[in-house]
Amino acid sequence: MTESIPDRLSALVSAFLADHDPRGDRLEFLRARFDAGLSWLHFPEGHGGLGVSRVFQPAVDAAFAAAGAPDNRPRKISVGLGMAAPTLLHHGNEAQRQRFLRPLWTGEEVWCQLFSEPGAGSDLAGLACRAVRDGDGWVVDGQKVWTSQAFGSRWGILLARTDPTVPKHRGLTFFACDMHAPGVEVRPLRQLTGETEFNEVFLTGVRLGDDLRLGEVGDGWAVARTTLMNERVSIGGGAIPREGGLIGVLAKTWRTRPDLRTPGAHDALLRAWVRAEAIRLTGQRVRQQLAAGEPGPEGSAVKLSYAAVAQEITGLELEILGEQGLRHDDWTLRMPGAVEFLDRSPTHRYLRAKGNSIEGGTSEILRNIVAERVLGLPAEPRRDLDLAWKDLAK
Amino acid sequence: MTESIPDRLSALVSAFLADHDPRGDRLEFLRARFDAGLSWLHFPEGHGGLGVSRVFQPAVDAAFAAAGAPDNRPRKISVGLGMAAPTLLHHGNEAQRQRFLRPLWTGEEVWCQLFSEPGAGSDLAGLACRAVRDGDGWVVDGQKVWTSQAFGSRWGILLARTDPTVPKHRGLTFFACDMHAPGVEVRPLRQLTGETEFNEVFLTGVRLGDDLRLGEVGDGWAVARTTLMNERVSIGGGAIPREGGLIGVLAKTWRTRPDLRTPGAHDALLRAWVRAEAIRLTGQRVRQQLAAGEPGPEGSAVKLSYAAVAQEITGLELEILGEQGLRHDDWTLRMPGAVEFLDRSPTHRYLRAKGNSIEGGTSEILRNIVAERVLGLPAEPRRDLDLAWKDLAK
Amino acid sequence: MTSTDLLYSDVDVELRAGLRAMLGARSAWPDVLRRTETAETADPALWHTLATEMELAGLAVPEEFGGAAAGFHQTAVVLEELGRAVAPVPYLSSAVIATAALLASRDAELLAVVASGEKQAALAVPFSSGPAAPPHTVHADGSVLTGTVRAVAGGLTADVLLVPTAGGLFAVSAAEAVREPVVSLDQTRPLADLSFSGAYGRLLARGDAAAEVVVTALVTGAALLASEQVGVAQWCLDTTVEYVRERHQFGRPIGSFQAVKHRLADVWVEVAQARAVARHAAVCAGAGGWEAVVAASLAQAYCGPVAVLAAETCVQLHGGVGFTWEHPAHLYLKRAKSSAIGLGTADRHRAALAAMVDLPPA
Amino acid sequence: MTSTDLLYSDVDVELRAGLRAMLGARSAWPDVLRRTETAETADPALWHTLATEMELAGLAVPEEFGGAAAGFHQTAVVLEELGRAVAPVPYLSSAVIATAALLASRDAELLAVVASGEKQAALAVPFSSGPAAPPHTVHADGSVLTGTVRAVAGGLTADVLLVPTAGGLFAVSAAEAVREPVVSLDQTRPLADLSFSGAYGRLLARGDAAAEVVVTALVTGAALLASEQVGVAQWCLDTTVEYVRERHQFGRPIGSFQAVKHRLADVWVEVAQARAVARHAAVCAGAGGWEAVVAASLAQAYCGPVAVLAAETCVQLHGGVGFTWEHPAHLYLKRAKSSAIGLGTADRHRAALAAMVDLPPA
Repeated sequence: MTESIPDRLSALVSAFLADHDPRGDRLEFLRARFDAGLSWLHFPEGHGGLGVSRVFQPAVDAAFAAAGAPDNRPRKISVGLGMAAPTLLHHGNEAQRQRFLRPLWTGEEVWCQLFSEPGAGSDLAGLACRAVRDGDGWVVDGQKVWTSQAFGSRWGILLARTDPTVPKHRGLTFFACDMHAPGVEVRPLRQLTGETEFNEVFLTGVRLGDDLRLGEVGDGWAVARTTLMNERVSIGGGAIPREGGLIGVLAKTWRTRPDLRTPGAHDALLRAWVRAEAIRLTGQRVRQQLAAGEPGPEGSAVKLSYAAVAQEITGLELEILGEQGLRHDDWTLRMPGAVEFLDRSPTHRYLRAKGNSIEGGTSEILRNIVAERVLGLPAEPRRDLDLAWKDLAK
Repeated sequence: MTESIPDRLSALVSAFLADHDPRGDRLEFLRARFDAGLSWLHFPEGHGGLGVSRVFQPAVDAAFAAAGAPDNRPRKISVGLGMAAPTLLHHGNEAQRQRFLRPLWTGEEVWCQLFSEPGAGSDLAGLACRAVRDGDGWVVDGQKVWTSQAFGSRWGILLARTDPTVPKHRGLTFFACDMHAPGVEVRPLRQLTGETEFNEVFLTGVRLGDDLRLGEVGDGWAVARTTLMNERVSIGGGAIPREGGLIGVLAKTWRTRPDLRTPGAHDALLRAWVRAEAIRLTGQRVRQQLAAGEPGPEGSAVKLSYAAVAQEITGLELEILGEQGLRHDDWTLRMPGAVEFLDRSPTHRYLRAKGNSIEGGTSEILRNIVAERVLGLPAEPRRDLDLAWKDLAK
Repeated sequence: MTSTDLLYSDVDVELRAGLRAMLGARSAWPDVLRRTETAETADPALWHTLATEMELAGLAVPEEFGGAAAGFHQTAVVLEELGRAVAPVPYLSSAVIATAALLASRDAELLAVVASGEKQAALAVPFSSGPAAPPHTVHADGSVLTGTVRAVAGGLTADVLLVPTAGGLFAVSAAEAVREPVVSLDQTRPLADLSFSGAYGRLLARGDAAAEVVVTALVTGAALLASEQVGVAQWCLDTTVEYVRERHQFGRPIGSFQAVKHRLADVWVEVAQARAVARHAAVCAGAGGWEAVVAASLAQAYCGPVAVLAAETCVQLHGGVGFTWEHPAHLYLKRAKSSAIGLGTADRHRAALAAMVDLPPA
Repeated sequence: MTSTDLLYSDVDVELRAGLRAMLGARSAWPDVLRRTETAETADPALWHTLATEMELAGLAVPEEFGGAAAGFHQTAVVLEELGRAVAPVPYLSSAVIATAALLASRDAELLAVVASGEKQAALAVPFSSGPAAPPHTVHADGSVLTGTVRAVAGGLTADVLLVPTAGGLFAVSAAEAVREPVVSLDQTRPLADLSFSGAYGRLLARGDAAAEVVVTALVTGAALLASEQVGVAQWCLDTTVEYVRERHQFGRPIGSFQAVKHRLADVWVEVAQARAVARHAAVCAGAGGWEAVVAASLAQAYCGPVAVLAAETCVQLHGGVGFTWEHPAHLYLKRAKSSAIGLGTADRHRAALAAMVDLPPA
């Protein structure tokens, strides 16, 4: 009788923990866990995994956590885990995987994303950053924007144009950009909240070896699709309880401040509450679908709806607060920590929520995707697909 | 010192009334008024007018009404007055104006509109109804739809395709269609309210003399634009008091039925009330602009908003009514009278209001027009303007 | 609160396929439309097939009472399909609302005949009732009932009427009532005004128990109606998507215009969410308890407006043709709008939620 | 009720052109943005030009008090332009609200110095007050005032504070108050927390008269704020239209995408209607009486949300760049949102309207 996968995994974890002290050297422990294939289970053996389904991951992670083992600070290295790693796995060569995956997973090397540009947001494939062959390497010139954690990153996943004379999707190439290379300059980008969550990255004559190219020359778009598809998968998020998140904050204000209540605000609050609950249940259903191995497109519904309701709730909160809603906490320029969404003033929430319908794909683009890929509606007539990039109106 | 126009008009009306008994034969009186140039003042002399601005029209009409003179039942002949007449004036030849304008204005000959087709609604210029040269006349075959009063009409303004081999806007020709001609068949079209306000008109081998052609062959689109522009002008409507129309009906229900009130419905009612009042004031401003000789595009705002608020109010009314909102008055197929909007059941209002965002140009098309003509936003890329009509995807 | 299972089981999928095929063959929309103009607005043959042959009347009823013991979450699948077909059968009123009342009042005998589909039952309250029980309009003098109830769903064809009075809940033979058909907005769900003048009633429950039976029935109805609304909304979305893919204007399918695409994407989002909410309500309705009441009000606060949005969008994006009698869109519009009033408007359910989740009014 | 004249006169048009040119030269958005990060968030030089050189502080004040006697409907044009420029000057607080209070209390002397622009005045109430007068938080012992008022618009730079108390409305020299600047959402309209501890006040009105003065001032402010909101909304619309015409993605201007076009068409509709509503309120504010109160609440119920919609649309359709500090969109977003709270939220004004037009709550 064959052992079940969960049993086998459980045995592997136990054996590993018997051999490695979870309270010992953090990095040593993480490297060993990677080498044992217990990092990302669905990765192949030799690359931190065992080639089994990712549905078993939560149990393994839980077992390590229960033993007091260090984690790899997944929030801090989310670009690496969510985007760079699958891209390296699918499009990197063996040397690249060996070079990059382990320090990526252990967090020794942080990755950032160098995709968007001032002139290429929704239309990412229209980007202008150039990479020109130079001997056995490349020279990169251009400007990237909306890069989180560019300051602490060792590597960046970079999409650059290597051939402007062909249609836009065909002239791109994908690189791992050395963020320590001369000519890489990072500048914080201030947003309407006053903070800087993101950066601009200026690339001026940056030399990259050809060994940093991922995938074939001109194949950058296909490589980037892998990256972006994995970004979308990771956005779903975990289970939240009723009144988790923004609606809970507003509900609490409502309960504790009877002086602020008005009949009109009451109905608006209830509408938002109902909508937030509908989104929560939809998220629950999405996770059940994933767990059942039947992922559905409803994650897109959650992202669209969440952006709208977050804006609705935070706007309503200010109106309910009245005089207090006119006051901000602090306009000082600073780099925010991980999650300050609920700790800052209501005005900060209101402003920050405006980004929800822009970042990670605007709501407009997402509606296009739903209409075409989910509903099967025909694409608009397009002129930009066949023209050489250099001839496109910009 | 020259006499002012109002004084001169007032004198003309007095003189006319001295010569013609307003209580005498109705038609004789109306014909004489036409011949005196006191019908539509802005029309040229000889065609029922005096070539003066239409701002003087209300005073003249009021003077006739005060004297107890018969009117030409303008509501019944609105297609003739609003659409056919300006088209005849601008594009008809002298013989056509002489033939058609007087009986049109007196109401002796009612006109209907033969533009829309099942396959050509928003895209009117894509219509398929064919008119083929046959000796010194034309033979028309096709189907028209959404024709009001087709049954009582003597003439129809007809847009037909005379050349399918050129781009769609260039192959159209405009006719006055003899509704008594053999091959004209009118069928009532039932709508979701159960009634038939409109008709389908089937044209099968209908022979029309070339003297019924308005404008040049192939110039039909330019002619139709005159027609449609005049339709748009006439949509503005007159002054309404606060709580005139649908919101007044709902407000009355609210005041008289305290048992139906809920807090949520109260805020929804107030939102609708505010919106209705905003529309009313905007309409007032549009009329003031017109009176000042500076017409603005805000009439389009009123049409768009009115359709939305009418649907909102009638939907809310049913919800407030609860049990009564589940009951309809009558599903019998019948042809409604002029204005039954406020006399029928609330369910009828709810259903009929669905037409407000479709008839006279859908709200979608109207938003396009606002975006392009008012805001100056660029047109979408189009493929249908240069292809021969016969080669268009349908 | 553990997470409810919001997915469809294999049995659900099979049930759905069978029903859809049957309804397509037996009650396609032209049949439904034609029937709205006849005297017999409900379809007795279709009911017989559904209730008796397919044995769906007792789907949620335990085996001891002759039911299939499948639970309300499976009844919900039936309602999705009936909504999708705007089927003129009193399934919601008999197999859900009246059945829930009989389950709550533990009337084995009546439950068995209703679960078998042999007889139809209807709770004699206005269809607009909810989420609170409506005021009593029938008076019981011992077991003799007098009074009137307006706009009762399923009241026209029910064999047994379950009549709430201050003196308790009574089962009354329909033969003892005068039934006046209502000219209803939604002719596919016939309503009737019922009058009793000295009708004999058999007492099912009295006092607080009777009140609780009525509330349980209304809550179950509200929870399950949400699935019907999802079915209505899904049909409207699917039909509109199909239409805008085919309909050409300006030389291209109107579904390629971005404003149309975005509007339908928004409807899809709403329907996707309504489905999660309706599934949650159906599962909770089976489990009972406090969360069933919350979930039912949540479902009516959310799903009713979604069905109306989908139906109104369907009419609008069909343009002129959606405004005609000959196109089925209006059947769905009328069903959606009257269902949004049925068993309590979203507004009233929001107010009920406010009380339940401690968000007090001003 | 005769129809109010909702058009702009030739004088209005001229006034607008002059103001727009001046503001463009003296207070372009980079200047405004820079100033939000300085200690002096209001612009004293700009105020001097506006109030004194252009003689606009007394625009609505009769000649007998040294004003231009042009009426509030012309003041509204000034506010449209100040809104359009998110100009950091206390025009609304001094030349409208405080001036309306002084007009109502018929204080000739103070009116004259305020109308001349020589001194700024501010009504010491929270900017969020309205449509009803706020509770008194300052106590008057004879003419000695003690207490605190939070978030007073124009309070930071006013020379004279008009302080409502239960004992009447007092004029207080700003030197007698402790003024704490508020870190406000809208840094272009500085707010201040004011504290009085034994400040001397000169009585302007007492009892019912004092209460009426405050209400008149708040009503006038609400009516005129609507024009500022129209100015904000129009800038947002114009700027977004310009941007989407220039910004290319997918090889075409994003303004050629139908979803963008329709969204902007909808904003245009709202702004067109807000303009009619705001004009009506401004004309009525000059005429006074019952309709002035109705029109002011209507204006805040409608125009506040329109400015927020326009500003939020502006941010969204600018995409990432609209989310940055370096683009002016956020100045307008912050002004729009705080103005929607200022002088009473739309919600509170709807409730006020309900009472005025006999649409009682449940």
